[in-house]
Amino acid sequence: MADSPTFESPVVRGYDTADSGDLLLTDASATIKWLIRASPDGSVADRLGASFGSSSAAASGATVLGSRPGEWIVLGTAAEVAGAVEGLEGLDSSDFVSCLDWTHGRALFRVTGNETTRMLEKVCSLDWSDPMTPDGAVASASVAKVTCDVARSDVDGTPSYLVFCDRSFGQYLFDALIDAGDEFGLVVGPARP
Amino acid sequence: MLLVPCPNCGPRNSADLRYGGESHARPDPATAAPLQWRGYLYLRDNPAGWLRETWYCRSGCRRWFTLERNTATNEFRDPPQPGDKRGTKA
Amino acid sequence: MRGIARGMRRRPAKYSAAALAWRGLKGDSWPRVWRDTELKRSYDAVVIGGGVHGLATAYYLARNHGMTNVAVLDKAYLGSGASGRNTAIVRANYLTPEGVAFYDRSLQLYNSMALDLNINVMFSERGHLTLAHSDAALRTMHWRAEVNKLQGVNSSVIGPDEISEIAPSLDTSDHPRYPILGALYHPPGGIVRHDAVVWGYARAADHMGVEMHQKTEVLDILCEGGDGPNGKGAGGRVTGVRTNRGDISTPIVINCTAGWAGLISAMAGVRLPITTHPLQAAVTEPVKVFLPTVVVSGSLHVYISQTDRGELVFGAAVDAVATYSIRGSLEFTEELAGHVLELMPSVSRMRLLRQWSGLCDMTPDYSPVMGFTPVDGFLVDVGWGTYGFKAAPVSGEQIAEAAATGRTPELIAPFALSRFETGELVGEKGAAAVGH
Amino acid sequence: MTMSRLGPQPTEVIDRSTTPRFRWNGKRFSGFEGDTIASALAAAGEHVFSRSMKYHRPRGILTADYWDPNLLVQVGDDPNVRAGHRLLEAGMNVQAQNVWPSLRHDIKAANGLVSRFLTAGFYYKTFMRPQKLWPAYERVLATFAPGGKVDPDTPHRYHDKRYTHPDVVVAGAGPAGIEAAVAAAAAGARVLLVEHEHAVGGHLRYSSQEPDRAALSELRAALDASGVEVLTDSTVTGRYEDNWLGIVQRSHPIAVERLIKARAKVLVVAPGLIERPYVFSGNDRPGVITSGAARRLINLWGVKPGERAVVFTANSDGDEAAADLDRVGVEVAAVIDGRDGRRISAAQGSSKALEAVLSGGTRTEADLLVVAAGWTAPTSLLNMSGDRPVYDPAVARFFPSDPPGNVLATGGLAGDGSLDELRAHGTTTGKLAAQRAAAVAHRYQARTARALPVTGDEPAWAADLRVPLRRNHHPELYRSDTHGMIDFSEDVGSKDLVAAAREGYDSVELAKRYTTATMGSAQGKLETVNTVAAIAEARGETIAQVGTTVWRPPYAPLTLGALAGRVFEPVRVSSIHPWHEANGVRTILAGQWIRPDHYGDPAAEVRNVRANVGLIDVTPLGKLDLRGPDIPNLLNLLYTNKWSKLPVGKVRYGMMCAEDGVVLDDGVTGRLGDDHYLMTTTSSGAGGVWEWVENWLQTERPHWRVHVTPVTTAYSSINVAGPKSRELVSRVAEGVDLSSEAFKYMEVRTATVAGVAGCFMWRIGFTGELSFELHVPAGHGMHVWEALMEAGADLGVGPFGLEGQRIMRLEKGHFIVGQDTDGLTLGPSTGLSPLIKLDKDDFAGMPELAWAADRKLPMIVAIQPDDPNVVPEEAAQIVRGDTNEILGRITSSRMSPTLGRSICLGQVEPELAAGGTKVTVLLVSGERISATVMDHHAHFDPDGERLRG
Repeated sequence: MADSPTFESPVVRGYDTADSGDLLLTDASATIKWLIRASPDGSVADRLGASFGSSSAAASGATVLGSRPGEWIVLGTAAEVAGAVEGLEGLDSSDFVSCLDWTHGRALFRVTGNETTRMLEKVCSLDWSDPMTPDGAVASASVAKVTCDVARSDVDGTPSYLVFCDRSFGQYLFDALIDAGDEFGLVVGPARP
Repeated sequence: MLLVPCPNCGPRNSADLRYGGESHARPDPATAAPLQWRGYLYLRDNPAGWLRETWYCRSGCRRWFTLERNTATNEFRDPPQPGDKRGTKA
Repeated sequence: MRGIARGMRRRPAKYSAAALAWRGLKGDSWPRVWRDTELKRSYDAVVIGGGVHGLATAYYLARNHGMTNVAVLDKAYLGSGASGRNTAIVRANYLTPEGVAFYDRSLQLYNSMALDLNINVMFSERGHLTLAHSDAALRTMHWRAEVNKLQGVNSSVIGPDEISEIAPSLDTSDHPRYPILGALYHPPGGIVRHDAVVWGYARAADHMGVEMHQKTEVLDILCEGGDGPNGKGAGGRVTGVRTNRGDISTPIVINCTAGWAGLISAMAGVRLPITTHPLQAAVTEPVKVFLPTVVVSGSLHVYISQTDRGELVFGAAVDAVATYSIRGSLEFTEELAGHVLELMPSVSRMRLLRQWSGLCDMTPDYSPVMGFTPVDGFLVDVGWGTYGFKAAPVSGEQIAEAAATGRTPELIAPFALSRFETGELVGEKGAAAVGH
Repeated sequence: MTMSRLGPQPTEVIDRSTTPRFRWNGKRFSGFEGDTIASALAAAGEHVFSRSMKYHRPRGILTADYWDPNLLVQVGDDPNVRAGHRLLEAGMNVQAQNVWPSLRHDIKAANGLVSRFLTAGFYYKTFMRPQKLWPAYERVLATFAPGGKVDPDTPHRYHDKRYTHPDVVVAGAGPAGIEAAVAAAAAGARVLLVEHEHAVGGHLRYSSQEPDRAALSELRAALDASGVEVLTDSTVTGRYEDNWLGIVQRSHPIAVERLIKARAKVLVVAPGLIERPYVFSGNDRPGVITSGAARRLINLWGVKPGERAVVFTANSDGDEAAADLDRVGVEVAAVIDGRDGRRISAAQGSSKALEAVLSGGTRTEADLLVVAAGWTAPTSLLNMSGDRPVYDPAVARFFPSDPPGNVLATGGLAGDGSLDELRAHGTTTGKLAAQRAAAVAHRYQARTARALPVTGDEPAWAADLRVPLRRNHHPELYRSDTHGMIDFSEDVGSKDLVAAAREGYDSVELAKRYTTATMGSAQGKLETVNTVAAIAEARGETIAQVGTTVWRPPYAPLTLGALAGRVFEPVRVSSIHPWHEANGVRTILAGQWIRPDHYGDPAAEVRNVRANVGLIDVTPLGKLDLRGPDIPNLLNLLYTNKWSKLPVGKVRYGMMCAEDGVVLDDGVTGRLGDDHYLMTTTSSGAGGVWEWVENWLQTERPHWRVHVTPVTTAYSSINVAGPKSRELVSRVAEGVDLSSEAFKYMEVRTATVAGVAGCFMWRIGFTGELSFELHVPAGHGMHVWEALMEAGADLGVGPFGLEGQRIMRLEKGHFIVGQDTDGLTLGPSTGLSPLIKLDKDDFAGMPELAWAADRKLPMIVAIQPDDPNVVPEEAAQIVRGDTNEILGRITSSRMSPTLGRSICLGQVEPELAAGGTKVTVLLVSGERISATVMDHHAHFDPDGERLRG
């Protein structure tokens, strides 16, 4: 029997990394991610808090993203996500609910820095201005021609975005973002969940 | 690039959506006569004016919905609001 | 030649080098290419649409069937629609036997057109390459080549080395995202000066007595006896057309429009399996001629040719969204440029000069709708999608025969409207997503 | 004409301390920093820059800006560069285009002698016979193609495009445009100001008048303080639906050209006016220039345009040109005032010694003829917005009529007036633009789920209360009493247009097509109105009656490289891809997937699977996770067969048809739990089936409770196939009984594999062997693959790729949707009629399939050539005997390593479908061979004993 396996990221190429930079791209694919489905206005929706297009913090510490009408992505550590997802399926018998561990299905990257918007407007047609995409905003859109979920989650006042894509596009998208960020001095940070 | 008023996401570039074409009712397959069924499959009103049509918000909310568009000007009629019942196919 | 003798109304001003020199020396001007006449109240047949299809139909009605009391009506000017907006590629390398036979006849007519019509239509038989970027595409190329060969049409599948020899500017290395694995090579394909075809048919038809009426818009088709309102619809017959210049009585109305085929047919109470989509095209600034052949890539949705003037002419697949609006789109030019550079990186500094679009009537099986309809006297020659120009001569010839004889010629029998009632569609859909 | 460099001018834009060196037609030249190529050459005394297209007449500076049709040159590998606009750079290698053998001695100029025969459209009337010679004629004509050369080694140096969402985009930074931008920004709008020229200021830049210079400094200061984003040397190339704008940024620091795509809430169109050439005999001779050219040469680049000038003026620009000429020491020999009804009739003589002839016959010698005959309103962006500009004969130009509310015109396009009036109009336009943009922004924000909540109601749509600019009278000066050039780049004269109109090409569009007028580099910016005027004259109508033509995008040409930008072509790989790459894989592109095709010897891979055990990475197999109580209903609707009674732990094959009965997709679906299924689709069909399922669920059956999630790459899928597959899987799997009694063919189990929990596996058999398809959480796919390879080393385990799988499926006679079927293949043609259950209530395509049951359809059959060594090509046709009648075709074919013979699938007419039928296959070589239709699809192990083992 082989050793107990560790999570393999879809980003397999090696990069020179730095811990910080004006524009920092990190691979967070190992983050635990669940996909929740329920009625957009039922009790599950109430408990999750985030409506479509916005995000919220669960009591467990997990982040809840209102990714589509009646769909949420819950992410965090295993314990945080478990705490947030726990009991959702039995919460309301009239609400049709399903919970699915999507950790392995989605690559997740984080880009942070004041130039993030200028970098993203090279690869995505969304309006990234503050009124249209404020901190906490969640949207789905084509990024470098890959359909992604994007969430703005600023870090200490610095613009920062989470970008999710289908795992198989992970390597392609990571490289596309590096290319787009090059003119702004993008630095690859160490992978972290 | 058309700006399509997705009832869920708001105005989106048409490249983010899939065009589903003229919306038309599906006959009852148990009773449909060949002419009726093939009318459903092939014949279209194709008006030069207001058209009810379906769209799929492929890169956004992943919902199919019906909109009205003027095929002569590409203007969308009275874009529906989130929760508007016209956002579902009739 | 029987039609000419009967139909001739006036002596044409013959075009030739000698005539050109003579008039040049004398400083004489040329006579009008077609007359400007009053619209009569009655014709033996009315053709709606003054594009290549309508004009060819009128020409063959007069030439082959002696029907010269014919009016061609156009709401704008001759050739203002798809005839003047297409990329003028002709070929016969279709997928189905019925398609091949039909387009091969069209190619023959193009070949002899300059002499038939006494106008240089500049048919440039420069060959036509359809590139394959995947095994599946290559399989379809082989399929087309085999069907073509059986019909006596010159087509074969060639490999990257041979492609390189024919068109050195194509990147046949294995670097691109869409490597060129092979191509269907069709030497008889080429390009034609589309406007000359329009003017040539108009001029020749005019010489035989056919009348061309520009700025004459059809507002309604007059019918009697049909099962719909105002005598329209199945079981009825045509009695005339209403135009912005008054009513005309006629027993035969032929709908030769593109972009408006559904609307015109609806005037007779006939519903068609058509949706209308724009087809966009663009042209670059001229550079010295370097591309000797027509290049098409189905997977990349692009076709490219270089005119004798040095411009690259580009086209693509129809826009997905059905519309009657023909303002071009930016995304069309972006995708086009990306795909062209995938095939020919060296043209990256050429500049796009102009883009335009025309309307295409798309059918479910990428094949036209031709012939009789449930309304007696109302014929259609419509649903030409993106391949109407290359079919114009044969369509005109065949639909004229149908109108004049009352019988469906064998060559167009597969394209009858009734196939959408029986469900027996034509199989061009597989190969024709970008059919240029 | 002899041009030379003047002393420093107060308005000049050149830096005389920097002198870049460059080459022109091989000779060394130098200019100043800030010069255009043309100004540097003019200052050096060059006066012929190109030869005309047809007659190869010498051409000099006409307008000295971007639109100058005579100043197209080749710069290195860059063809058709606008020398009137492109700034000089050190080391440039500039060459004249369209000359042979050289600019000075052009042999084709002899064409000018026979010009009376080469009238517009002459080529339609000749070269018809002998027909065989047309290709030769064509080659000769092609040598007349104008333009530069493409260097075959030019690379595509890409640069990402940029999207932007400003409130207001102002196209044109003249005084009105700048004021509009500043006012809109002051009102709180995000503004993007786009200027075609290298600096803002419009016509003020080349005005030597003190008030103009003061105004320019004031405008620049206001702009600098405004927060407006300014792009110079950039052009709004097109206005598309809903104010989607294309903007090309030419002098970008890291790209040759960059495309910006802006969704503007309001577009302000302020391009100013373009000076129009006047049509008279000899108007294309070097030395005949527009008044704007004279003023630009003098004031921007300090170039003295000649020594002795005649000025024909009908407006203040011409008057100013005369003043500028006089100021810098050009002798103004005569000023002919067009406002008094006087006309210039001809320019004669050589380029060194022109002679201006007045309509009365008076002659004046000069080396420069400066013409100010009026303007063309470049209404392109308005046309693209749907506006139909209207001609005003009193002002001799077109004006906007009724553009949409989110497009506003200002500046010269909107009218005349003093500088202060123009600026004031700009200011009110900017305010109006900001107000309307705020309303649009409010609407967008209110309807966008992710946006900040809006406060208050949507602002009312601000009414247009701008005081219209007044219009100054201007004489209608198009053609003098002689004929001259109308389209300089196409060599089309007024005579050609009149002749074309007489011949019947008498509408603008027909005449344009026939003569090619307006089809050249400036796309009508200089030529359109003169063209319309010539046709109107020939028809005896007014310009307003003839109308104008539609201006099409782009406003200015842009490179294909800029339009293409970085071409995003996403590719997908499985988690196991690095292993494949490390182990000698040959990949194949399948849609977006990069997949292993084989590892060197596909036949050996097949033999190993049949003898031992092989692994194939089938991750791209489409996978949909289905949850909910209504799944059986959904499956019954999607598939042709029945699904109500599938027990937990079982897997079933299904075929999907579209509503027209044509085969759409196929695959297996397994029931993992009570309300939990996994559906698989073909790899290429994965995306389409997902949308198809969602469409049914959302629009036709919205009350059904089913959640669909695409999980294609959430799992790495590994098919373990071969007689030793059970042994191999048993070595790594825990928590599952793999015995043939406990885990049967077409069943599914969950298991822990190589320590990875949450895997599931099913027993299916596309290869025809005993096989276990493992679906492993993708973050552990590589681990499990390596564990299998390691555990199976003694069993002879090896990888196999798509090619091996294709061979084995063909040996088993499994059809592939899209290869063995086509766009017209109805369900029953696959031979799977027993799986089409017409007694169900409903399923996609049911009526067509019911009617098809009575029709004679082409059938998919297995075929074996009688000569086992001949493999007919895929696409080889099946024909009737020696005839060319097509009865079918080979859709798949391979040499079978297992059977040692060729095997095929094909589609044949129903009359040939019975087993044992002899058919004739026409090979690509032309040879006809005999082949036999088989009793069943499987060439190998038709009873399926191996896979059930």
